[in-house]
Amino acid sequence: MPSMNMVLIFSFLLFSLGVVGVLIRRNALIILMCAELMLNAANINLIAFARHSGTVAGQAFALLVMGLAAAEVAIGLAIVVALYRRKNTITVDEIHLLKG
Amino acid sequence: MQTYLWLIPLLPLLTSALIGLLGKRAGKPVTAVVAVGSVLASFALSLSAYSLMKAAPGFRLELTYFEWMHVGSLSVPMGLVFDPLSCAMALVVSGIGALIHLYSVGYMWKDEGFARYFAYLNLFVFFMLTLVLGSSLPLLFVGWEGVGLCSYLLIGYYFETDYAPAAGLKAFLTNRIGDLGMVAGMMALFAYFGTLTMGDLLTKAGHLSPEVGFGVLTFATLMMFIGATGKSAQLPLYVWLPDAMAGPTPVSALIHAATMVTAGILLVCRLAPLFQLTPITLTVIAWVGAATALFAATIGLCQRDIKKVLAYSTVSQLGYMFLGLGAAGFAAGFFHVFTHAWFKALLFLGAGSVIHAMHHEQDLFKMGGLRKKLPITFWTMLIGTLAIMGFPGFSGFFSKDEILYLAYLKSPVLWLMGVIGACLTSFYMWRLMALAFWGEPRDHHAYDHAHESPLTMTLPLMVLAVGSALAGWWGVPEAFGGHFNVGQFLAPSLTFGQLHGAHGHHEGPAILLAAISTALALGFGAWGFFSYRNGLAIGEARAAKWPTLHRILENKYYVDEGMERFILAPIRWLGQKLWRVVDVIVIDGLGVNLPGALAGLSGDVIATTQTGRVRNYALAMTLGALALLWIFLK
Amino acid sequence: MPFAQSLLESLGRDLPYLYGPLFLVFAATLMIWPGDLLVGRTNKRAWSYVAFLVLAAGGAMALYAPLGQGFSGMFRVDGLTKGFQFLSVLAGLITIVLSQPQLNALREQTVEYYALILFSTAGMMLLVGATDLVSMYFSLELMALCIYVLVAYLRHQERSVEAGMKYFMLGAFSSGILLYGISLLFAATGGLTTNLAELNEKLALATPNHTLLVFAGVLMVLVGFAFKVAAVPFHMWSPDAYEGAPTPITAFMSMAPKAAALGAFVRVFGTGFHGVSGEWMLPISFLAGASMVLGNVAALRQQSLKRLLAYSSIAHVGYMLLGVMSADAQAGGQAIWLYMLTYLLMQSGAFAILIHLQGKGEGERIDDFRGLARRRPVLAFAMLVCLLSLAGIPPLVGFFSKFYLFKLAIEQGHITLTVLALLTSAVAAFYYLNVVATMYFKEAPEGELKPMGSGLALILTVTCALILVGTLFGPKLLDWTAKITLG
Amino acid sequence: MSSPATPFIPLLILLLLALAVGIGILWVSGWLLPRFLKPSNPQQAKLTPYECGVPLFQGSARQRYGVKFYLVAMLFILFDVEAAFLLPWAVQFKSNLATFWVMIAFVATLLVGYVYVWGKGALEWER
Repeated sequence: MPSMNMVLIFSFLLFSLGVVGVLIRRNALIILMCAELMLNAANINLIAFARHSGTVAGQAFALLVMGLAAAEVAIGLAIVVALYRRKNTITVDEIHLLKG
Repeated sequence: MQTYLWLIPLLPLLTSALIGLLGKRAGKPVTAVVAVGSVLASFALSLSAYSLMKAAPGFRLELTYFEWMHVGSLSVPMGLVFDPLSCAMALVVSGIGALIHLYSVGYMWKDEGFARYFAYLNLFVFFMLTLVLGSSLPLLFVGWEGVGLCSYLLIGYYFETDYAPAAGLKAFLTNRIGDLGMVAGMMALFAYFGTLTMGDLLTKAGHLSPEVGFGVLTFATLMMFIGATGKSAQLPLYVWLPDAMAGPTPVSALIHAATMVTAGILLVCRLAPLFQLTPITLTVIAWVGAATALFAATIGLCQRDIKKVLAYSTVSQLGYMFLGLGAAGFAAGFFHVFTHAWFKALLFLGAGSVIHAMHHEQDLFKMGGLRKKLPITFWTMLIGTLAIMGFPGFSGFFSKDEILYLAYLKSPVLWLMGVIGACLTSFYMWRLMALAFWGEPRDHHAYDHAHESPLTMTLPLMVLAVGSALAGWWGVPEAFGGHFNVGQFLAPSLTFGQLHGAHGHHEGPAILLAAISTALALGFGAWGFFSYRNGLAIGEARAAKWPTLHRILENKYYVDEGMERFILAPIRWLGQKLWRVVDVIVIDGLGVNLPGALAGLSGDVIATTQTGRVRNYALAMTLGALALLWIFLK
Repeated sequence: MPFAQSLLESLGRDLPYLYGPLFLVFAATLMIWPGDLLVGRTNKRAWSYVAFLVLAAGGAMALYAPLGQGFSGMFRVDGLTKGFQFLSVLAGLITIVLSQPQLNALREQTVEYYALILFSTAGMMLLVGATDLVSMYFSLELMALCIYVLVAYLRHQERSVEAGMKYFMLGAFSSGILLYGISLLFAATGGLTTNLAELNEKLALATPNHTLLVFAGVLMVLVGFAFKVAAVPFHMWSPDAYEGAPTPITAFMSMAPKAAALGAFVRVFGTGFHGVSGEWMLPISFLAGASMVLGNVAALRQQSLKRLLAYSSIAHVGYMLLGVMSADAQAGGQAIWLYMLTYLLMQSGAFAILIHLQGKGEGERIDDFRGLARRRPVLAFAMLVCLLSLAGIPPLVGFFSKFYLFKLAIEQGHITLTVLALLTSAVAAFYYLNVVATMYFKEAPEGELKPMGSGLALILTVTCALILVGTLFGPKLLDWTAKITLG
Repeated sequence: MSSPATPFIPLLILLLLALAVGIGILWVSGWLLPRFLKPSNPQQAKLTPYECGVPLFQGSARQRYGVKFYLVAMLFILFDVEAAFLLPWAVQFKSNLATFWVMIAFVATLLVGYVYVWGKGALEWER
């Protein structure tokens, strides 16, 4: 099933993009977006393979993941906003009060 | 009566809790009465336990109260065992413990933390009795750890000083190393026998023949011995005991001379049938014991602190005990535990009395001429000295002679080491006596204010002196026409149904050996006495003659400095540097500047992992995941 | 209408399994709105009582829930579920009590705080019963999302917000990895199932060219769990989050989510990936070993007690991973449950004292314990008991549970790791004793200590008593463990 | 004429026509007519792009948005994504009460959240 391999490769690329984005970006918002990208990579797998097997469970799962991703983003944004109000920056490298 | 035996260990625990909670409110007299009374009651109960044990079949009384742990195939009962060995030891612990409690009342009377002290001390007695009487290895281990904890608390008792807490920590941590051996040994024994109850273990061991070569049993017993070296201050884990003298003197007498430090010997005796099966372990024990006996004795020669002399003497005497055990003379080893408990407790309490009189002056070089000021202390300590040097008829004579004789049978070299150690012991003890009690007072101010201690302190001294003089007659060796009653008494515990390994007690020139070692010891004692009787001049001249040797001995072979330099400092260094490693390697190295990081690595291997930067954490996670993947693919 | 009927029927059949968590969710929702409208601004602490009662009631409902499986194999109530639900609820209850001194002092009592604890506990209760990767993932997120917010709860304090940000960022990252792993496993089954039991059959049959897929999936799920329980090298969030979070939430984090995540860990790996245990055994053993070593070594140098406890909890997780490695959900679950129960006792005792000494949230350095033995002998003794038990010194319960866990590991043949665990637990004695030494052997600073509130005192008394006498009831405890975790 | 594209041909014609009309109007009104009608009197204000009457925004477009935008965005995402659940439900809905009430419960939960947010004043712009 070459097409399924293509799906896996595509989703893996998307996932890697997310991982690399989290690792190299300094802006908290963009890190957040990249984390969402990772979730979406998983969603692609879920949907494609659900379609492949002809069941809907995977699709429902993906739908739920989208809802969850929204919740996650909302909380993330809230924390980032709180952080911005305290520290006046959302560059994560400038935030290292706690360490050791 | 049998139903009340559990009170033996529990009474001290109960009173410890009471004193800890209410001691301050109740006041010192009440505290003192409760503390001493509870240990006396334990002593009385131990006596009744003794008579019950004598009546029991096979001289063994095993009481199981309930099941403590039941894990898979391992079942550990919560119970006490009374046999000759444990009864004798329980009597020593509670008897000498009661005397030292009484002494402490006088010694600590003016101390602010009177109640705290007795709470700890009674807790110690509880754990020690648990260790002695516990019917299974895990229960013994509870006592083992507990006495370690109490020792830690009591060493650090004077926490206003810098060194006392540090010494306490040192003791506890050194012991933890030994405990690891103990746990490993326990696990090996469990794997081999499927039980950790003393009775079952020894019964099963009784059906085995001695192990040839290095097998599981040898491993297990060796591990147990490592545990014993920690608690009983043998090479190389002895370092904590001299420092432990930072605690109050009665504590040194009770814990670090008479009882706790002999727990290692007790452990080996408890498992004697097992150790019988492992000749390799016995040989190791004998050599470690002999080496410790000799090594510690040499250090004792040049110490100025009266308690340090006694501490090294304790290490050395513990070495003798192990030497005896290693020579398969379990009874002889325990006999020395017994006699040593008397005379070393006496010597420590005597030293405490001197220190008390001299207003907490511990330096021998500042004493002198105290004979007339402290007559009772002087005479009792004299008896203690005669006992430890092995003066014929006093207790140390019989027990030490038995050990040396058995060592000779094992190897003449061991005997020689033991004899040299005995000579040195005699020398430094007489040096101590001469410096403290003879000659001119070297610190007139302290001398003028010196006074004999109160009755609560001198009474225990006198009782202990009588014991030190006479305790040896319990086990007059056969060579001197006795029957070595100790051996016969302990036989049920030590052989546990095994055929008693034929002792072959009439071989060799027993009397001749005893004569040689005694004569040498007397000679060295006289040398030590006359060198220092008139002050420090001769000693100083000798030190000037061999400056290097003197410096080495005075500095205890630089062991502490060496430990600090070669073991502790590297560990600390590693701990600090480890911090930086991941940062430099992982973050800067791979991410930013590999060459720069490599250069930094050589100088400063490690920086902090915990940089506080969230991206570094994510990177570490990613690399961790990749590492896991790599582990799999490999 | 057959569909509607079957829906209603299955709901009626399955809902009782979820009464506990559902009750928490609905009660918490009602507390926020409209409940909060009824309570005046100055009386918000009333919510602590309500939340306590609600949580206790929810816990009781879960405890008395019928045994069985429902929601198309998504959720299962068995002994393991109830056991870990009990731990989570207990931790939640303790946290509510522990929260009072600081929230009152800082005037930060709000209904949201308690509602978030309830939501998060509901997530944990669902998590430990989840028998499907889907339900597992969502309950995990419900639990985690609430805790992110709780960590950043003191939004006027820089370090609280920073801790929340770090925990959230890394949490989102790990959750992405976890979900991707789940999707890979889903793909490996050909898009058929995420149910643990079916997964176990399917994965074992996976064709060779699927091995990488299976392994990558398992590995990523492993990473997700390792993050949640803070195992090295996925631990880095925990010291910072522990230090920055409000102290009661630190206590909460070190107990409840850890217990729930470990319970799920055991279930997922013990039942779902049981067939491929050969593949994950080695990685977990590395995680376990690394956690023991790094956790204990790093704790040696800490000045802040909160950080020290964070690192030590990493080490404790290392020990508990030995239980996960038993690859047997039942035996491993029992050992971990017992360990976690005792750990919970010791942690809550230690945190009760820490919170009492902290007052408004300052003063968590080990130095602040100087001379506590002089100023408050009873408190110092209680701390001593907790710390020694954490160090695993007999005869305290900490020793007992450790012994049980290590014995299991030895029986399973993990000798090397057990030896490492023994060695590192000796190291642990160093830093616990350092605190003891500070309390007992250092001069006390000036100033009076205020008396302890009755809530904290109650928790402290009960935990210390249990720690002290726990081993006496060793067999009882084990019977109990078996009874609870076997159902 | 049986190509599958047949039904789309009228659409294509319509598209082309629309394009032609659009381009035509622009050409006529923007280029052809002004050549004859407008007075040529260029000014600064006249040459700037028209922005609904507010003064022209001259700064960099890369600067940060105010925090309030994020707040609204956050809430928007939360309530918006729930539509993803409503849609499949609506498509599958076959007028039975059971599924209806399930969805009502879902929406009611959302509603509580909405009321909570409203009550907290998170929807006020100026605060």
